[in-house]
Amino acid sequence: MSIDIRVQSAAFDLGAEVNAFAAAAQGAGAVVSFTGVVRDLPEEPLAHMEIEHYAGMTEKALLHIAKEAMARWPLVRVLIIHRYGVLAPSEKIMMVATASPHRKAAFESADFLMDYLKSRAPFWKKEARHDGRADWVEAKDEDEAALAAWKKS
Amino acid sequence: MSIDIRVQSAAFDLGAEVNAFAAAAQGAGAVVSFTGVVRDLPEEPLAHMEIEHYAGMTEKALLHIAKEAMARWPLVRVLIIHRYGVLAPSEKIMMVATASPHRKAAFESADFLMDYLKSRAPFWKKEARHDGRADWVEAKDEDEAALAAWKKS
Amino acid sequence: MVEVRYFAWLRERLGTDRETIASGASTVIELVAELRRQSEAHDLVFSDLAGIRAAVDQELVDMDHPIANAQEIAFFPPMTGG
Amino acid sequence: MVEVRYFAWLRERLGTDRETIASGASTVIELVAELRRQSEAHDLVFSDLAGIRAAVDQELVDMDHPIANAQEIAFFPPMTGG
Repeated sequence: MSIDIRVQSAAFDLGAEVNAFAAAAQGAGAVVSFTGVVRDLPEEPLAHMEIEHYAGMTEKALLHIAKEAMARWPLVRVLIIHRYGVLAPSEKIMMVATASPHRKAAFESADFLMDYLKSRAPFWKKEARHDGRADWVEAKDEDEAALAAWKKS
Repeated sequence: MSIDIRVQSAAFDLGAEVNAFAAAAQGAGAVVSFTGVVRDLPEEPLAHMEIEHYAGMTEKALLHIAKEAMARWPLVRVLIIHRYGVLAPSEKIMMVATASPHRKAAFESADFLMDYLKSRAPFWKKEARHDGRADWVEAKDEDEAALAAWKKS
Repeated sequence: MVEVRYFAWLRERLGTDRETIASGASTVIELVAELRRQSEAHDLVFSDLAGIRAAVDQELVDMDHPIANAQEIAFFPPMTGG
Repeated sequence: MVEVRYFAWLRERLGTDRETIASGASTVIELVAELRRQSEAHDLVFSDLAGIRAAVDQELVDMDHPIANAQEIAFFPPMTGG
Protein backbone atom coordinates (compact mmCIF):
# COMPACT_ATOMS: atom_id res chain seq x y z
CA MET A 1 0.00 0.00 0.00
CA SER A 2 1.43 3.31 -1.02
CA ILE A 3 0.12 6.84 -1.37
CA ASP A 4 1.93 9.53 -3.33
CA ILE A 5 0.59 13.10 -3.07
CA ARG A 6 2.22 16.02 -4.83
CA VAL A 7 1.06 19.66 -4.85
CA GLN A 8 3.31 21.70 -7.08
CA SER A 9 3.48 24.70 -9.41
CA ALA A 10 5.80 22.90 -11.84
CA ALA A 11 4.48 20.95 -14.82
CA PHE A 12 4.54 17.14 -14.65
CA ASP A 13 5.06 14.56 -17.39
CA LEU A 14 1.82 12.58 -17.47
CA GLY A 15 3.28 9.72 -19.52
CA ALA A 16 6.37 9.36 -17.34
CA GLU A 17 4.19 9.42 -14.21
CA VAL A 18 1.78 6.78 -15.58
CA ASN A 19 4.66 4.53 -16.62
CA ALA A 20 6.40 4.83 -13.25
CA PHE A 21 3.11 4.30 -11.43
CA ALA A 22 2.26 1.15 -13.41
CA ALA A 23 5.78 -0.23 -13.01
CA ALA A 24 5.61 0.15 -9.24
CA ALA A 25 2.12 -1.33 -8.93
CA GLN A 26 3.27 -4.93 -8.62
CA GLY A 27 0.55 -7.51 -8.93
CA ALA A 28 -2.07 -4.88 -9.65
CA GLY A 29 -3.39 -5.99 -13.05
CA ALA A 30 -5.50 -2.85 -13.51
CA VAL A 31 -4.23 0.72 -13.66
CA VAL A 32 -6.52 3.73 -14.23
CA SER A 33 -5.41 7.32 -14.71
CA PHE A 34 -7.40 10.53 -14.95
CA THR A 35 -5.92 13.79 -16.18
CA GLY A 36 -7.48 17.23 -16.15
CA VAL A 37 -6.32 19.55 -18.91
CA VAL A 38 -6.79 23.34 -19.28
CA ARG A 39 -9.35 23.49 -22.06
CA ASP A 40 -8.28 25.06 -25.30
CA LEU A 41 -11.33 25.85 -27.39
CA PRO A 42 -11.02 28.16 -30.41
CA GLU A 43 -14.57 29.46 -29.84
CA GLU A 44 -13.83 30.36 -26.21
CA PRO A 45 -10.12 31.12 -26.00
CA LEU A 46 -8.46 31.35 -22.59
CA ALA A 47 -5.35 33.45 -22.00
CA HIS A 48 -4.48 31.31 -19.02
CA MET A 49 -5.85 29.61 -15.93
CA GLU A 50 -4.76 30.56 -12.45
CA ILE A 51 -5.11 28.10 -9.62
CA GLU A 52 -5.06 29.24 -6.01
CA HIS A 53 -4.78 26.77 -3.16
CA TYR A 54 -4.60 26.65 0.62
CA ALA A 55 -1.07 25.41 1.26
CA GLY A 56 -1.04 23.00 4.16
CA MET A 57 -4.76 22.20 4.07
CA THR A 58 -4.45 21.01 0.45
CA GLU A 59 -1.95 18.27 1.27
CA LYS A 60 -3.99 17.19 4.31
CA ALA A 61 -7.22 17.04 2.28
CA LEU A 62 -5.63 15.04 -0.56
CA LEU A 63 -4.04 12.59 1.87
CA HIS A 64 -7.39 12.15 3.60
CA ILE A 65 -9.12 11.50 0.26
CA ALA A 66 -6.45 8.99 -0.83
CA LYS A 67 -6.67 7.12 2.49
CA GLU A 68 -10.45 6.97 2.18
CA ALA A 69 -10.10 5.42 -1.30
CA MET A 70 -7.56 2.90 0.04
CA ALA A 71 -10.02 1.95 2.78
CA ARG A 72 -12.93 1.49 0.36
CA TRP A 73 -11.24 -0.43 -2.47
CA PRO A 74 -8.46 -3.04 -2.68
CA LEU A 75 -5.84 -0.64 -4.04
CA VAL A 76 -2.12 -1.24 -4.11
CA ARG A 77 -1.24 2.32 -5.05
CA VAL A 78 -2.70 5.83 -5.32
CA LEU A 79 -1.08 8.87 -6.92
CA ILE A 80 -2.43 12.42 -6.89
CA ILE A 81 -0.58 15.32 -8.51
CA HIS A 82 -2.22 18.77 -8.55
CA ARG A 83 -0.68 21.98 -9.81
CA TYR A 84 -1.28 25.55 -8.69
CA GLY A 85 -0.24 28.90 -10.16
CA VAL A 86 -0.54 30.02 -13.76
CA LEU A 87 -1.26 27.39 -16.43
CA ALA A 88 -1.53 27.86 -20.18
CA PRO A 89 -4.25 26.27 -22.33
CA SER A 90 -3.55 22.56 -23.02
CA GLU A 91 -1.38 22.26 -19.93
CA LYS A 92 -2.19 19.42 -17.55
CA ILE A 93 -3.76 20.66 -14.31
CA MET A 94 -3.70 17.47 -12.32
CA MET A 95 -3.79 13.70 -12.43
CA VAL A 96 -4.86 10.80 -10.28
CA ALA A 97 -3.88 7.17 -10.78
CA THR A 98 -5.09 4.01 -9.05
CA ALA A 99 -3.83 0.43 -9.25
CA SER A 100 -5.80 -2.62 -8.13
CA PRO A 101 -6.06 -6.34 -8.79
CA HIS A 102 -9.62 -5.58 -9.92
CA ARG A 103 -10.62 -3.45 -12.88
CA LYS A 104 -13.85 -2.14 -11.34
CA ALA A 105 -12.00 -1.12 -8.17
CA ALA A 106 -9.42 0.80 -10.20
CA PHE A 107 -12.15 2.64 -12.15
CA GLU A 108 -14.43 3.38 -9.21
CA SER A 109 -11.68 4.58 -6.90
CA ALA A 110 -10.27 6.97 -9.54
CA ASP A 111 -13.78 8.33 -10.13
CA PHE A 112 -14.25 8.68 -6.35
CA LEU A 113 -10.90 10.46 -5.92
CA MET A 114 -11.90 12.97 -8.61
CA ASP A 115 -15.33 13.62 -7.11
CA TYR A 116 -13.87 14.22 -3.66
CA LEU A 117 -10.89 16.20 -4.85
CA LYS A 118 -13.10 18.47 -6.95
CA SER A 119 -15.32 19.58 -4.07
CA ARG A 120 -13.22 18.94 -0.97
CA ALA A 121 -9.61 19.86 -1.79
CA PRO A 122 -8.99 23.61 -1.38
CA PHE A 123 -8.25 24.66 -4.96
CA TRP A 124 -9.89 27.56 -6.78
CA LYS A 125 -9.63 28.14 -10.51
CA LYS A 126 -9.72 31.48 -12.24
CA GLU A 127 -9.99 31.79 -16.01
CA ALA A 128 -8.30 34.79 -17.63
CA ARG A 129 -9.39 35.93 -21.12
CA HIS A 130 -7.35 37.76 -23.70
CA ASP A 131 -9.36 40.96 -23.10
CA GLY A 132 -8.12 41.09 -19.50
CA ARG A 133 -11.34 39.76 -18.00
CA ALA A 134 -10.81 37.06 -15.37
CA ASP A 135 -13.51 35.01 -13.65
CA TRP A 136 -13.46 32.56 -10.82
CA VAL A 137 -14.80 29.21 -11.98
CA GLU A 138 -18.04 28.46 -10.18
CA ALA A 139 -18.62 25.17 -8.43
CA LYS A 140 -21.27 23.04 -10.11
CA ASP A 141 -24.26 21.56 -8.32
CA GLU A 142 -23.59 18.31 -10.18
CA ASP A 143 -20.21 18.06 -8.43
CA GLU A 144 -21.85 18.10 -5.00
CA ALA A 145 -24.42 15.61 -6.27
CA ALA A 146 -21.63 13.29 -7.47
CA LEU A 147 -20.11 13.42 -4.00
CA ALA A 148 -23.40 12.67 -2.29
CA ALA A 149 -23.79 9.55 -4.44
CA TRP A 150 -20.63 8.01 -2.90
CA LYS A 151 -21.99 8.53 0.60
CA LYS A 152 -25.14 6.55 -0.18
CA SER A 153 -23.36 3.55 -1.64
CA MET B 1 -13.91 12.72 -33.49
CA SER B 2 -11.21 10.15 -33.91
CA ILE B 3 -10.86 6.43 -33.22
CA ASP B 4 -7.51 4.66 -33.06
CA ILE B 5 -7.55 0.83 -32.85
CA ARG B 6 -4.37 -1.23 -32.76
CA VAL B 7 -4.07 -5.01 -32.43
CA GLN B 8 -0.43 -6.01 -32.25
CA SER B 9 2.02 -8.53 -30.85
CA ALA B 10 4.62 -5.83 -30.12
CA ALA B 11 4.83 -4.10 -26.76
CA PHE B 12 3.60 -0.51 -26.50
CA ASP B 13 4.82 2.41 -24.38
CA LEU B 14 1.88 3.27 -22.13
CA GLY B 15 3.29 6.65 -21.09
CA ALA B 16 4.12 7.72 -24.63
CA GLU B 17 0.65 6.65 -25.80
CA VAL B 18 -1.11 8.52 -22.99
CA ASN B 19 0.94 11.67 -23.66
CA ALA B 20 0.27 11.56 -27.40
CA PHE B 21 -3.41 10.84 -26.79
CA ALA B 22 -3.82 13.76 -24.37
CA ALA B 23 -1.89 16.12 -26.67
CA ALA B 24 -4.17 15.29 -29.60
CA ALA B 25 -7.39 15.56 -27.58
CA GLN B 26 -7.85 19.27 -28.13
CA GLY B 27 -10.50 20.89 -25.98
CA ALA B 28 -11.13 17.68 -24.11
CA GLY B 29 -10.40 18.70 -20.51
CA ALA B 30 -10.71 15.12 -19.20
CA VAL B 31 -8.58 12.15 -20.22
CA VAL B 32 -8.96 8.67 -18.73
CA SER B 33 -6.75 5.68 -19.40
CA PHE B 34 -7.06 2.05 -18.36
CA THR B 35 -4.21 -0.43 -18.63
CA GLY B 36 -4.31 -4.18 -18.10
CA VAL B 37 -1.08 -5.71 -16.86
CA VAL B 38 -0.02 -9.39 -16.70
CA ARG B 39 -0.18 -10.05 -12.97
CA ASP B 40 3.06 -10.84 -11.24
CA LEU B 41 2.32 -12.30 -7.81
CA PRO B 42 5.09 -14.06 -5.88
CA GLU B 43 2.55 -16.47 -4.32
CA GLU B 44 1.18 -17.47 -7.75
CA PRO B 45 4.01 -17.05 -10.23
CA LEU B 46 3.24 -17.11 -13.95
CA ALA B 47 5.83 -18.19 -16.51
CA HIS B 48 4.00 -16.20 -19.16
CA MET B 49 0.61 -15.37 -20.59
CA GLU B 50 -0.38 -16.31 -24.11
CA ILE B 51 -3.11 -14.39 -25.89
CA GLU B 52 -4.88 -15.84 -28.90
CA HIS B 53 -7.17 -13.73 -31.03
CA TYR B 54 -9.36 -13.97 -34.12
CA ALA B 55 -7.54 -11.78 -36.62
CA GLY B 56 -10.03 -9.81 -38.68
CA MET B 57 -12.93 -10.19 -36.28
CA THR B 58 -10.90 -8.58 -33.47
CA GLU B 59 -10.42 -5.29 -35.32
CA LYS B 60 -14.08 -5.24 -36.37
CA ALA B 61 -15.28 -5.90 -32.81
CA LEU B 62 -13.01 -3.21 -31.31
CA LEU B 63 -14.07 -0.65 -33.90
CA HIS B 64 -17.72 -1.47 -33.22
CA ILE B 65 -17.18 -1.04 -29.45
CA ALA B 66 -15.36 2.28 -29.94
CA LYS B 67 -18.10 3.62 -32.22
CA GLU B 68 -20.74 2.61 -29.69
CA ALA B 69 -18.86 4.57 -26.98
CA MET B 70 -18.60 7.59 -29.29
CA ALA B 71 -22.35 7.41 -29.88
CA ARG B 72 -23.19 7.22 -26.17
CA TRP B 73 -20.84 9.86 -24.74
CA PRO B 74 -19.46 13.20 -25.97
CA LEU B 75 -15.97 11.91 -26.72
CA VAL B 76 -13.38 13.65 -28.84
CA ARG B 77 -11.05 10.67 -29.01
CA VAL B 78 -10.87 6.92 -28.29
CA LEU B 79 -7.78 4.73 -28.33
CA ILE B 80 -7.68 0.95 -27.94
CA ILE B 81 -4.45 -1.04 -28.08
CA HIS B 82 -4.54 -4.80 -27.44
CA ARG B 83 -1.65 -7.22 -27.72
CA TYR B 84 -1.66 -10.89 -28.64
CA GLY B 85 1.03 -13.58 -28.48
CA VAL B 86 3.33 -14.34 -25.56
CA LEU B 87 3.58 -11.80 -22.73
CA ALA B 88 5.80 -11.92 -19.65
CA PRO B 89 4.60 -11.04 -16.13
CA SER B 90 4.39 -7.24 -15.61
CA GLU B 91 4.02 -6.61 -19.34
CA LYS B 92 1.10 -4.44 -20.41
CA ILE B 93 -1.60 -6.45 -22.15
CA MET B 94 -3.76 -3.63 -23.43
CA MET B 95 -4.94 -0.08 -22.87
CA VAL B 96 -7.92 2.09 -23.62
CA ALA B 97 -8.03 5.88 -23.41
CA THR B 98 -10.94 8.29 -23.70
CA ALA B 99 -11.03 12.09 -23.94
CA SER B 100 -14.08 14.22 -23.29
CA PRO B 101 -15.05 17.73 -22.21
CA HIS B 102 -16.76 16.02 -19.24
CA ARG B 103 -15.04 14.02 -16.54
CA LYS B 104 -17.92 11.61 -15.97
CA ALA B 105 -18.16 10.88 -19.70
CA ALA B 106 -14.44 10.09 -19.86
CA PHE B 107 -14.70 7.71 -16.87
CA GLU B 108 -17.92 5.99 -17.89
CA SER B 109 -16.91 5.47 -21.50
CA ALA B 110 -13.55 3.94 -20.54
CA ASP B 111 -15.34 1.62 -18.10
CA PHE B 112 -17.86 0.73 -20.84
CA LEU B 113 -15.10 0.05 -23.39
CA MET B 114 -13.42 -2.34 -20.95
CA ASP B 115 -16.64 -4.19 -20.12
CA TYR B 116 -17.47 -4.67 -23.80
CA LEU B 117 -13.94 -5.48 -24.87
CA LYS B 118 -13.60 -8.09 -22.12
CA SER B 119 -16.61 -10.16 -23.19
CA ARG B 120 -17.13 -9.21 -26.84
CA ALA B 121 -13.72 -8.88 -28.46
CA PRO B 122 -12.33 -12.26 -29.57
CA PHE B 123 -9.31 -12.64 -27.30
CA TRP B 124 -8.52 -15.68 -25.19
CA LYS B 125 -5.89 -15.77 -22.46
CA LYS B 126 -3.86 -18.76 -21.39
CA GLU B 127 -1.70 -18.73 -18.29
CA ALA B 128 1.45 -20.84 -18.34
CA ARG B 129 3.11 -21.88 -15.07
CA HIS B 130 6.73 -22.70 -14.45
CA ASP B 131 5.91 -26.43 -14.06
CA GLY B 132 4.67 -26.54 -17.66
CA ARG B 133 0.99 -26.45 -16.77
CA ALA B 134 -1.04 -24.02 -18.88
CA ASP B 135 -4.71 -23.13 -18.39
CA TRP B 136 -7.15 -21.09 -20.39
CA VAL B 137 -8.47 -18.22 -18.31
CA GLU B 138 -12.18 -18.73 -17.70
CA ALA B 139 -14.68 -15.99 -18.39
CA LYS B 140 -16.28 -14.63 -15.24
CA ASP B 141 -20.03 -14.35 -14.66
CA GLU B 142 -19.41 -10.88 -13.25
CA ASP B 143 -18.06 -9.78 -16.63
CA GLU B 144 -21.31 -10.69 -18.37
CA ALA B 145 -23.22 -9.00 -15.55
CA ALA B 146 -21.17 -5.81 -16.02
CA LEU B 147 -22.09 -5.83 -19.70
CA ALA B 148 -25.77 -6.34 -18.98
CA ALA B 149 -25.75 -3.28 -16.71
CA TRP B 150 -24.84 -1.00 -19.65
CA LYS B 151 -27.80 -2.28 -21.64
CA LYS B 152 -30.24 -1.32 -18.92
CA SER B 153 -28.96 2.21 -18.51
CA MET C 1 -18.58 -25.40 -48.75
CA VAL C 2 -18.09 -23.47 -45.57
CA GLU C 3 -14.93 -22.68 -43.64
CA VAL C 4 -15.18 -23.59 -39.96
CA ARG C 5 -12.67 -22.07 -37.54
CA TYR C 6 -11.78 -23.01 -33.97
CA PHE C 7 -10.07 -21.02 -31.26
CA ALA C 8 -8.57 -21.58 -27.80
CA TRP C 9 -9.42 -24.94 -26.19
CA LEU C 10 -11.69 -25.98 -29.07
CA ARG C 11 -8.74 -25.62 -31.44
CA GLU C 12 -6.51 -27.58 -29.05
CA ARG C 13 -8.96 -30.43 -28.49
CA LEU C 14 -9.76 -30.79 -32.19
CA GLY C 15 -6.09 -30.51 -33.13
CA THR C 16 -6.87 -28.04 -35.92
CA ASP C 17 -7.71 -24.37 -36.26
CA ARG C 18 -9.89 -24.75 -39.36
CA GLU C 19 -11.62 -27.17 -41.67
CA THR C 20 -13.63 -26.78 -44.85
CA ILE C 21 -16.78 -28.84 -44.93
CA ALA C 22 -19.74 -29.42 -47.22
CA SER C 23 -22.76 -28.42 -45.16
CA GLY C 24 -26.50 -28.41 -45.73
CA ALA C 25 -27.11 -26.60 -42.44
CA SER C 26 -29.23 -23.47 -42.45
CA THR C 27 -28.45 -22.38 -38.89
CA VAL C 28 -25.42 -22.50 -36.61
CA ILE C 29 -27.01 -25.14 -34.38
CA GLU C 30 -27.66 -27.34 -37.44
CA LEU C 31 -24.02 -26.99 -38.40
CA VAL C 32 -23.04 -28.04 -34.87
CA ALA C 33 -25.14 -31.22 -35.29
CA GLU C 34 -23.32 -31.99 -38.55
CA LEU C 35 -19.92 -31.30 -36.97
CA ARG C 36 -20.66 -33.66 -34.06
CA ARG C 37 -20.98 -36.50 -36.60
CA GLN C 38 -17.48 -35.75 -37.99
CA SER C 39 -15.53 -37.47 -35.22
CA GLU C 40 -15.58 -38.47 -31.57
CA ALA C 41 -13.45 -35.40 -30.75
CA HIS C 42 -16.00 -33.15 -32.47
CA ASP C 43 -18.85 -34.86 -30.62
CA LEU C 44 -17.11 -34.31 -27.30
CA VAL C 45 -16.13 -30.69 -27.95
CA PHE C 46 -19.70 -29.74 -28.85
CA SER C 47 -21.39 -31.85 -26.15
CA ASP C 48 -21.98 -28.81 -23.90
CA LEU C 49 -22.83 -25.65 -25.82
CA ALA C 50 -23.14 -23.51 -22.68
CA GLY C 51 -19.42 -22.77 -22.86
CA ILE C 52 -19.25 -22.19 -26.62
CA ARG C 53 -19.79 -19.02 -28.63
CA ALA C 54 -20.22 -18.75 -32.41
CA ALA C 55 -19.46 -16.12 -35.01
CA VAL C 56 -20.83 -16.01 -38.55
CA ASP C 57 -18.60 -14.06 -40.91
CA GLN C 58 -16.81 -12.53 -37.91
CA GLU C 59 -19.98 -11.35 -36.15
CA LEU C 60 -20.88 -12.85 -32.79
CA VAL C 61 -24.27 -14.59 -33.12
CA ASP C 62 -26.69 -16.84 -31.24
CA MET C 63 -26.73 -20.57 -31.97
CA ASP C 64 -30.00 -20.33 -33.92
CA HIS C 65 -28.58 -17.70 -36.30
CA PRO C 66 -28.96 -18.45 -40.05
CA ILE C 67 -25.79 -19.21 -41.98
CA ALA C 68 -27.08 -18.74 -45.51
CA ASN C 69 -24.21 -17.70 -47.80
CA ALA C 70 -21.81 -17.42 -44.87
CA GLN C 71 -18.13 -17.71 -45.77
CA GLU C 72 -16.76 -18.46 -42.34
CA ILE C 73 -18.25 -19.87 -39.15
CA ALA C 74 -16.16 -19.78 -35.98
CA PHE C 75 -16.53 -21.54 -32.63
CA PHE C 76 -14.73 -20.53 -29.45
CA PRO C 77 -15.10 -20.24 -25.68
CA PRO C 78 -16.39 -17.06 -23.99
CA MET C 79 -13.90 -14.29 -24.62
CA THR C 80 -11.38 -13.24 -21.99
CA GLY C 81 -9.71 -10.11 -23.35
CA GLY C 82 -8.75 -6.95 -21.52
CA MET D 1 -6.14 36.16 18.95
CA VAL D 2 -7.11 34.14 15.93
CA GLU D 3 -5.69 34.18 12.42
CA VAL D 4 -8.37 34.56 9.77
CA ARG D 5 -7.51 33.63 6.18
CA TYR D 6 -9.29 34.40 2.93
CA PHE D 7 -9.05 32.77 -0.48
CA ALA D 8 -10.20 33.38 -4.05
CA TRP D 9 -12.84 36.10 -4.46
CA LEU D 10 -13.10 36.68 -0.70
CA ARG D 11 -9.40 37.53 -0.63
CA GLU D 12 -9.81 39.81 -3.65
CA ARG D 13 -12.84 41.68 -2.31
CA LEU D 14 -11.31 42.17 1.13
CA GLY D 15 -7.98 43.15 -0.36
CA THR D 16 -6.09 40.89 2.04
CA ASP D 17 -5.35 37.20 2.42
CA ARG D 18 -5.21 37.22 6.24
CA GLU D 19 -5.84 39.22 9.36
CA THR D 20 -5.29 38.58 13.03
CA ILE D 21 -8.20 39.56 15.23
CA ALA D 22 -9.18 39.42 18.86
CA SER D 23 -12.32 37.33 18.96
CA GLY D 24 -14.69 36.19 21.63
CA ALA D 25 -16.58 33.94 19.23
CA SER D 26 -17.17 30.33 20.19
CA THR D 27 -18.40 29.15 16.78
CA VAL D 28 -17.58 29.96 13.16
CA ILE D 29 -20.91 31.71 12.65
CA GLU D 30 -20.24 33.91 15.68
CA LEU D 31 -16.86 34.82 14.22
CA VAL D 32 -18.61 35.73 10.95
CA ALA D 33 -20.89 38.10 12.88
CA GLU D 34 -17.82 39.76 14.44
CA LEU D 35 -16.07 40.01 11.08
CA ARG D 36 -19.11 41.70 9.47
CA ARG D 37 -18.69 44.54 11.96
CA GLN D 38 -15.05 45.07 10.87
CA SER D 39 -15.81 47.01 7.69
CA GLU D 40 -18.36 47.53 4.94
CA ALA D 41 -16.33 45.21 2.70
CA HIS D 42 -16.47 42.48 5.35
CA ASP D 43 -20.20 43.01 5.78
CA LEU D 44 -20.77 42.65 2.05
CA VAL D 45 -18.52 39.62 1.58
CA PHE D 46 -20.31 37.72 4.35
CA SER D 47 -23.82 38.88 3.44
CA ASP D 48 -24.65 35.58 1.70
CA LEU D 49 -23.15 32.55 3.40
CA ALA D 50 -24.60 30.09 0.87
CA GLY D 51 -21.52 30.57 -1.30
CA ILE D 52 -18.96 30.50 1.51
CA ARG D 53 -17.16 27.56 3.10
CA ALA D 54 -15.11 27.58 6.30
CA ALA D 55 -12.16 25.63 7.63
CA VAL D 56 -11.00 25.48 11.24
CA ASP D 57 -7.34 24.59 11.57
CA GLN D 58 -7.35 23.38 7.96
CA GLU D 59 -10.36 21.08 8.36
CA LEU D 60 -13.53 21.85 6.38
CA VAL D 61 -16.36 22.48 8.87
CA ASP D 62 -19.96 23.64 9.08
CA MET D 63 -20.72 27.22 10.09
CA ASP D 64 -21.88 26.20 13.57
CA HIS D 65 -18.59 24.42 14.30
CA PRO D 66 -16.84 25.42 17.56
CA ILE D 67 -13.58 27.33 17.28
CA ALA D 68 -12.28 26.87 20.80
CA ASN D 69 -8.46 27.06 20.78
CA ALA D 70 -8.37 27.20 16.98
CA GLN D 71 -5.20 28.72 15.52
CA GLU D 72 -6.50 29.47 12.04
CA ILE D 73 -9.95 30.00 10.58
CA ALA D 74 -10.29 30.22 6.79
CA PHE D 75 -13.13 31.39 4.56
CA PHE D 76 -13.41 30.65 0.86
CA PRO D 77 -15.87 29.85 -1.94
CA PRO D 78 -16.83 26.25 -2.84
CA MET D 79 -13.76 24.47 -4.14
CA THR D 80 -13.15 23.99 -7.84
CA GLY D 81 -10.13 21.71 -8.11
CA GLY D 82 -9.56 18.82 -10.49
